[in-house]
Amino acid sequence: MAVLNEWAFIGVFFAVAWVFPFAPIFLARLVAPRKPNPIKQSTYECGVETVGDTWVQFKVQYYIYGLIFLVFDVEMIFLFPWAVAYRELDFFAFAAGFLFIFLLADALIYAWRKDALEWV
Amino acid sequence: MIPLWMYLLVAAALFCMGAYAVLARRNAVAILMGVELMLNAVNINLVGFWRYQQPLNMAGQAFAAFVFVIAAAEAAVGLAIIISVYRQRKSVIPDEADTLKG
Amino acid sequence: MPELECAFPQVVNNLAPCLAQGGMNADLANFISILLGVVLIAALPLATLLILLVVERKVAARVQDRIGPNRVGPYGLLQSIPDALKMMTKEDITPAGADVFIYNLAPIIAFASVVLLWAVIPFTPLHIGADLSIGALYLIAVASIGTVKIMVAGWSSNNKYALLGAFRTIAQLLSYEVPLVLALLIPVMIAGTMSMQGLVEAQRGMWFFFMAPVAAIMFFIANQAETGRAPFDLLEAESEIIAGYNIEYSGFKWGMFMAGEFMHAFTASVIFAVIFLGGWIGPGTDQLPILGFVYLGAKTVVVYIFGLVLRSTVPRVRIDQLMSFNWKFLVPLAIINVLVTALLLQVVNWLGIAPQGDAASDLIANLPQTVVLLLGNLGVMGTVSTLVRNMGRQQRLADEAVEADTEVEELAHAAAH
Amino acid sequence: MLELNVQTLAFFVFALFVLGGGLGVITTRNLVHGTLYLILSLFGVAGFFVLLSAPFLAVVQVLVYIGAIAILIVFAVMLTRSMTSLHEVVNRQWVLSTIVAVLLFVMLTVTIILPVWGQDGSLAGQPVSEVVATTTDLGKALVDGNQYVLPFEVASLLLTAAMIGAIVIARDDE
Repeated sequence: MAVLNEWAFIGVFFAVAWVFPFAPIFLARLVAPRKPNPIKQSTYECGVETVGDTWVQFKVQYYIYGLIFLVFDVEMIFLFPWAVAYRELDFFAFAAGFLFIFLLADALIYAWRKDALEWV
Repeated sequence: MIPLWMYLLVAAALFCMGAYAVLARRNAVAILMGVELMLNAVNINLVGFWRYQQPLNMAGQAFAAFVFVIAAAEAAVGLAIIISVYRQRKSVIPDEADTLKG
Repeated sequence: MPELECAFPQVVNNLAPCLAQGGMNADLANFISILLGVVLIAALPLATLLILLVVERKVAARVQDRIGPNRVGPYGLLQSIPDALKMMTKEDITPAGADVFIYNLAPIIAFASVVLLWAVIPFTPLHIGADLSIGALYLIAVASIGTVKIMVAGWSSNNKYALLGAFRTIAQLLSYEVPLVLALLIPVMIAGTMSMQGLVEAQRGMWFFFMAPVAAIMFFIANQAETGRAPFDLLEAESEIIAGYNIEYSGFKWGMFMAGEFMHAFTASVIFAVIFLGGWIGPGTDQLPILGFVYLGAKTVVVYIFGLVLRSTVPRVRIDQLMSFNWKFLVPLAIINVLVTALLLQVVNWLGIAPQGDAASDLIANLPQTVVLLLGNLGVMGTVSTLVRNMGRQQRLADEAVEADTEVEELAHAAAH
Repeated sequence: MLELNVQTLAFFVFALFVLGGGLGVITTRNLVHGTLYLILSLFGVAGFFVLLSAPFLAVVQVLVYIGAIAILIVFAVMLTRSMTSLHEVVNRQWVLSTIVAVLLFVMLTVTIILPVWGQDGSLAGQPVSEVVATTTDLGKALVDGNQYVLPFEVASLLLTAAMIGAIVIARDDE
């Protein structure tokens, strides 16, 4: 129960945290002037009318970075429990962890070789 | 505590939503989101059964961790395929990607 | 149930039982004590924010040989108040074509995601919001919510610059999260726990900064990048993407992004101080826990000022350099560092020099394993710097050769005419 | 019957997140909104994990799904511009799909409810013990030669294969 109490704290924190930024924005809404007009509301582009769709097509490189990040992020699921238990483990655990990290480093080396890490 | 069957019920509903998205949505990205929902429903079940039946055996948590890996790999490759197909055919609708030749 | 002493100093630590003793419903008492704790802890970063805004500008001004804000209050210390008032009275513009709900949601996420980090920061042996068993990962998880705010802000503004800026920012944040997490792995490995209080306790004998300097430096660099500081402030590269993802925001909504950013930089310093500089550890904290605040504060200020000076002295890097530095230097180094530390810990185990039980909080008992780890880290640093130097020299020689070639060609060209 | 306490309340809030987010995912036209609904739903699942005493998985859920997979989905949505190019939400077989999904749900509900039908609802499916394995135990199990060390390595291999495959597929080779 004590553990869940800690999480109750986090839960209340999640519920309360958004009040802190919301309150000043709400206050500002009451105080600040609001005189919208089409020119003011137009999309900001250094004084020029914006041309075409905002959602222009993006480079695939963004996706590749996201992808490599995802793989390393998922790796954390296994590496953190491994690290927490590490001091109680023997050399076999080191070997297992080494192989695990080595296989993933392989993927990074592959991406490097294929120039997938370059910002183009 | 909340009885186990309530977790299972929510998981079942989530699974069916995912299944519906996979079967009925037209956009490939939406289909992939459906798959993610289904995998999450599976994870709720795994962790639920682990907590209520075998809390000292690591099987439930370990399997849930492996499901994360599957979900990540599936999202990575699935989205890569969608991007690639879009480049070739300018479409993200699976029904229209009906030739095997690239 | 034993009688509790519910006079002033004790009641702070035992609010719930004290209220229950006064005849209140236990659940309600619990809830009130939690709510009070939440408000207190969330108010802490807000209070520091008012000081930060002045300190930031003062330090930057001093570095650049200016005076900085000096009109409001003594030495301009109250500058934040008119700033806030000004922002409050600014007109709040929502651009046409924006996704209004999401557009308004983004600044709230931006600010809240930083405040949430404070829930697991241990201030003293007794004062911590929630000592979660996975506290260190909680920090990373909440920080990763931060990428959502950028995506949401960039997308909902309906502006090409905002979207482009958001994409670049997300690419940067995602990239630098990898070395950040890999660096965090090492204190977790040494301490054998992810609880923040546990991580601090494990440093009683020796700070992790000395056991794992490579990880500490990497953590600091990655944190600078995560908070968009120092050489990594591409998030708001005015000259390239005119302030990036929050370009369409104005008034207090924009203020929330900026406040979140300032607060995040400070919070990152606190986290660094907690994880690598021993947090509240210092003489006398066992007798007088409240001293922990002072120690933690002092350590944080050192880290923070260092970051500020760095920020106002180094020029901004290019985005391709930023990405190359991360993926081709930091991440491989982080992976090697994890493996080396793992191996060294096995060596420590094998030699049997890891301090046991009470000795863990003793400086002398910790020295042998610290020496082993430190030597390993220095070895890694030495090897890496030699490698980098050699590669740099080769690169330079190659460049010079190319330059010489072109010069010869130009001369030949000129002679031909 | 169910006693009304903080935990029950939290369960219903998270269930609302999970199901509301799921509904959003399957109905919304705009895929960026869809991703936000997905985030809401997955956040609810993380809350479930906390209630089920698996805080490590809860945090990992936020880290992996909200921090990485959702971002990846948004990248893909932007790269394919699919949130603006679609007019129909569902395909031709949506009627059939609805029937299948509803039937599946009814079937699953019956299977879940039947064993506890007629019993005292508050007792059905209570945990067998209050002691729960920790993250340390998970770490030990993952590198234990008799337990999960093989899946542990295979997971790494799978991730490597997925990354290489995805890079090959997604990259512009022209």
